[in-house]
Amino acid sequence: MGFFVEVLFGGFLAGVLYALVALGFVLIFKASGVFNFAQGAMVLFAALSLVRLMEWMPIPVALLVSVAIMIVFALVVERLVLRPLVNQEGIILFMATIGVSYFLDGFGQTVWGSEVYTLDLGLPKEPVIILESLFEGGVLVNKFDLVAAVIAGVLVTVLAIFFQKTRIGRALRAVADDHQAAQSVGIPLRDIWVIVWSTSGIVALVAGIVWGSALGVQFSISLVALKALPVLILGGFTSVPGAIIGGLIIGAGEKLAEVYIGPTFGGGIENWFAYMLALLFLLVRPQGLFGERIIERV
Amino acid sequence: MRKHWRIATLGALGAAAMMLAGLGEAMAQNEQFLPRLTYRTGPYAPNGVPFANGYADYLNLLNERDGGVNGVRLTFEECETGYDTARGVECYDRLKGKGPTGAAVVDPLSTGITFALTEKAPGDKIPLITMGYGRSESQDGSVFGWNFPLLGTYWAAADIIMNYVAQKEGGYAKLKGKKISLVYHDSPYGKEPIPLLEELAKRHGFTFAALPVTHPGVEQKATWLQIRQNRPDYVLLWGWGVMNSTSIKEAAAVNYPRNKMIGVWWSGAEPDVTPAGDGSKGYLAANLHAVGDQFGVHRDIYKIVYDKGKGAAKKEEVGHVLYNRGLVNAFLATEAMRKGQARFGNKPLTGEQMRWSLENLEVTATRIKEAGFEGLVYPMKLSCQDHMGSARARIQQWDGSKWSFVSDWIEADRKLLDPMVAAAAKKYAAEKKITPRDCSKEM
Amino acid sequence: MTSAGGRRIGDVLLKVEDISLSFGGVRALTGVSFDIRAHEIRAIIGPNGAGKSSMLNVINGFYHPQQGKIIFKDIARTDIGPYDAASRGIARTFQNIALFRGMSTLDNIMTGRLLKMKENLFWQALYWGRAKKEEMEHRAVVERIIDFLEIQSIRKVPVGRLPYGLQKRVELGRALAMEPELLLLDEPMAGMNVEEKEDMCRFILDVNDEFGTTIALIEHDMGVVMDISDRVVVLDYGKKIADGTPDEVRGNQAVIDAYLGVKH
Amino acid sequence: MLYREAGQFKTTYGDDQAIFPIRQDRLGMALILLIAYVALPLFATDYFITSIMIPFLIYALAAIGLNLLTGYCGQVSLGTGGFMAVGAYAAYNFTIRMPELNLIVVFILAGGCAAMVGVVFGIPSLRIKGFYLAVATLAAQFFLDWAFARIKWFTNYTPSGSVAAPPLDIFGFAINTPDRRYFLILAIVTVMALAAKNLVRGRVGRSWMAIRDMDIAAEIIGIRPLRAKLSAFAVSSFYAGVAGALWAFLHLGAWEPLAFDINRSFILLFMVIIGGLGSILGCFLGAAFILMVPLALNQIPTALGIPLSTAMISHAEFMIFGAMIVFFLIVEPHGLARLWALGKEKLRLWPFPH
Repeated sequence: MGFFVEVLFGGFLAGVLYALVALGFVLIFKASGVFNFAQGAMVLFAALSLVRLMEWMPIPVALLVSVAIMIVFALVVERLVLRPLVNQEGIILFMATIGVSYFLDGFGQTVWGSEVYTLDLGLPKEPVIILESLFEGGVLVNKFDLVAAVIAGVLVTVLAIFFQKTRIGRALRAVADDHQAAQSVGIPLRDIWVIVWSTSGIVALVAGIVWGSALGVQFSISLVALKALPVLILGGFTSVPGAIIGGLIIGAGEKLAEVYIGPTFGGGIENWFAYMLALLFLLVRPQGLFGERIIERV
Repeated sequence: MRKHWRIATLGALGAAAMMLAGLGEAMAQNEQFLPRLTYRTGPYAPNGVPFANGYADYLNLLNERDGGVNGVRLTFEECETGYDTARGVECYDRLKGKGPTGAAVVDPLSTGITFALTEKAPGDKIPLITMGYGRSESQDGSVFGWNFPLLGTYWAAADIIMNYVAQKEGGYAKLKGKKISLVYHDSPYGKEPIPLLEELAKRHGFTFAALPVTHPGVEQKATWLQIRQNRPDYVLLWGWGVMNSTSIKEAAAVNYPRNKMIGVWWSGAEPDVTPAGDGSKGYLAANLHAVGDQFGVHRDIYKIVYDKGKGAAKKEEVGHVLYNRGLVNAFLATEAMRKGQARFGNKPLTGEQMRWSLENLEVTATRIKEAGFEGLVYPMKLSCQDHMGSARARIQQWDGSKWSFVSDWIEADRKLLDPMVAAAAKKYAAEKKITPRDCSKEM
Repeated sequence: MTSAGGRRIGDVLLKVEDISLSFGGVRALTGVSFDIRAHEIRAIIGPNGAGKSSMLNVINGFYHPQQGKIIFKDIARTDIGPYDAASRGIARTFQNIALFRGMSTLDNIMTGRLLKMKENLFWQALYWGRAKKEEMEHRAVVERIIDFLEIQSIRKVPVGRLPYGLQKRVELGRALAMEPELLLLDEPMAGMNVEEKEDMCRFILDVNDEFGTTIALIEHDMGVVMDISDRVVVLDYGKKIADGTPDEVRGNQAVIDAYLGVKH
Repeated sequence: MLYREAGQFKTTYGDDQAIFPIRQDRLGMALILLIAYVALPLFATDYFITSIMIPFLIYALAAIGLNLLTGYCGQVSLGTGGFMAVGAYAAYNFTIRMPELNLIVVFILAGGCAAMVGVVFGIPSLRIKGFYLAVATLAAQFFLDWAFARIKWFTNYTPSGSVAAPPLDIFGFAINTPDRRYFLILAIVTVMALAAKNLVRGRVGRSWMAIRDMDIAAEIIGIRPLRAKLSAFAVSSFYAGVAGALWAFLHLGAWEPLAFDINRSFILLFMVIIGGLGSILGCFLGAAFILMVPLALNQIPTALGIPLSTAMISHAEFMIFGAMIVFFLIVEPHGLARLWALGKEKLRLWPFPH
């Protein structure tokens, strides 16, 4: 039992990391209807920027400069990719973001280098045993994962406040519902795109810090985007809580499957298991857990 | 519409430039061309880069210091494979015809590329050096006439590591009832040691479990949770690139003792342990050669290559594990050239001559000392039948800042390996309809 | 019954009985019943949001009504898919043109023949013998429709590049290519200028006349409706409020109220 | 002045429906075939044949498969690599378990297996669309990758999981030199490209395009979406499967699941986008483009005397692919094929554009 809880915990905490990436997707999709495949590349790029800048300047300055870089990136994407493709079908924009993702991977490694960079912000790493009174041997969790969970929680809260309480946030929500209505709020669509891509760039930076601290900052971070996709399908493309809960379900589901079912099949099933889980779910509920229902009209 | 035309023009210009490039090939000279299949990008770059640098530095050293090998200059061209098989095959095809005699020897530097080139090399008559990797049965030179898994295959590696485990436990008899787990990169590379470990498990009565990690290996939480549950006595690590450091971090996260983890020689380099920081302390790994820059060859490299600003690596990375592996690999390849030149004359060798050279290569202790590799490598001798030459490694331990050896040279049990190699080679020969050479008649 | 053109109006071809349809909580149609006779031109009119398009969607199987039945050619059904409706001879055009924008005029109209083409994938891939012969036969039919609609010059033009009026015409062509027994036209003349409207009226009357196709159409231009239709059914807020000849409907007080927006 | 269609009249619908209705195009095509079948084998180097022409043709074939699905039927797939793997492993198993089978039959059966798997993974396309479907096809990619790595039967219990093609022959004629492999591939690609062109200009192609352009309208004119989509998945996967078998048997010789990983799927999607969605010619142009970029990056700077580092080349390749994708989606969504067509149109009117 203790072990089951441990796996479950491990899964939840892995899920939190997926959710951090998925959040960036959701933000952009919500406000612009763009399925941003480049989110993973943005995580890598942000983390690379930060870790290399830290070699030159104090950490807080490096953080600020990284944020600035992500905002510049948002401006460039809006100007060079989104604006010319406005009113195109979603699938075209999706493919365009695959292009952006490739470009950014190449660009980031050209500018910042392609080695493994250790990102040490002093996050704790040692494991701790909790709930010893409840289960024999207790449940082992990693302080680092807990910190990651806290960061994710803070990020979601900040985003929720941003969406609910600020004028820009309300405008963003309006855009999600209706582009016309957004115009009447008085914020041009272009600015909204820049804001939302910047926000998601900052979310990518946070995800990059967490992932980079865990794995080292290197190319593979870009591939976490692939982990976030089933989370999105499960949680719905437009829901911030969906990304979190979807992340938890996918994280826990794949770890439990790997540990309990995996050995029967020779292991290594978690990669596709997450997708299959999401796919089965999709067949039952195409809009995801919290997504908005799609009604077809002629 | 103007825009479209400009694109077309650019394309035409590009095509023209490429044709020119083909014509501008260097004319035949007294040069030995070495194709270099490397990967400096992608998830495995951190391990590919130091290896490529070590190799390049040694070739440059020979050129700068001795004017090449017996007056034959060494030229080489790197081709980025990104650890991708199709790319590797393209690189091979692109470079195999370069230089006055074509490529005389190729190091594929990836098990997948090795498998693909194993099918091509016999037709092109180019030997493949797969030092410490490649397919284990290719040790059998009578079937795999063009493969040279120098210094050790993965079966040898698995046997050496288990030998070390047995030593620590106090003999093979003590392995009975023990639990050994293998965490492996889910590719031919990672799967190679499994048959041998299964065989050993059968012989010595330990329980063996193999846990795959999917490429590129950043997702290992579930794997290590299983290890935490099963608490194996030892964990063997068969990872590459980012997978290694992730494994060590995850081991730290589930509190699995690092000094019970033993990596293969591709899982024991600086980029594997440094990212985990203190978490790597005590981690063990096999190594085919020594670590550090205190050897004669390094002194020359510093003096002749780096002081002239021609070094490929950062100076502080000279002497790292994979850098030294590149050195050793280049050393063995050029030693084979010397052997060949002694017979065929001091001129560039062809692939066929190079094969003869490799099959008759003997790297003696004297020669090792002369070349400045004393203490770095163990002497070896190849033959027509035995393409491995030597199967020895030492176990090293990471103390948080450097590697130090915790065992003497351990030799793989050839009596165990050879029959398995012979059987596997026979199966391959049957599948590919190859008639094995009779090595007793070869000279 | 005969009409002005002297066409033979036949028996009831389609009958809808007591159709109710709602989306979530919103009622689109409530207990609507009427019939369409063979060879007649039947108009469905009503103010915006009256449920006219929903009615057409029910008839051709795109929406599934919660209640009621549809009797087409003496076979009753409540729940069929658009494919079945199409294969039994119901074709339609759409209010917001639903052409295949990436395809040429010719290909668009050829899609109308798909149901009648039978050759399998293998022969198609060879494009030889039977498949080629079949293709040529259907091409000939489509060319006749192209001639009829006078759109020869735009045969190879992707429809996305055509002006609105021509797109409407191509869409009619595609529906005609299906050789339907019942043709549903959803606002065929919306957004057209007078000249284009006249052309379209002529085509509708000609189709009805030459091929004997039964037509049900939704139209806002009352002049057109009164001119070309044999009978008119009026919907308002999802309910039928009148049904009869153009003259009868014109004088109906409920209809006048509905159009003038009198409170219920 | 040479490119004119004046004086060429079409007298039957058949002539009008022909693939190359203009005589000059027919001549051009004949010339290309002549070069491909005669000139290249005679004059090209082995490197050109094995490292450029063979992968080019196989990529083009796989791209045709993907284009039928994505460009013609509008279903984006990121699982092409997986379907290629099905073809490769099916072909391997047919040859080692039934060595008497003719190689051509093996390739057809391999394609057939891939088609069946494609249909299974195409089933969700009925309920989900657009990028949801794209993500669903990733499930196929990951699952198939895993299956071929893990299920030992597929690899005939080879310990390393890497398998090698046995010696190949057709009717006793050994396929063992670059030229012979090239001829076999060229013949297969010629036949299959022609078949694809036939499919897309007939009934099946129209029903796919109808689904792509507006699936609801398609249904209302009597196209069964499930059947149209699944047939697209089947045909597309058949092409991918044959391409996979060719890739494994005639290009790599020995392979592992990693040879058909997700990068392969992405690269194929790029070929289709850059070459032109909904164009068979575009598949060839796209494949050529994607294949040439890394080679050009490698050779042009070297020839100009400013060699780039390997890392730089590889990063530049990523950047160029990415930038080209965005560029083509913005400027010309129909890709290189459309640029080609525009060029021809211009030539037709030249020198009097009005």
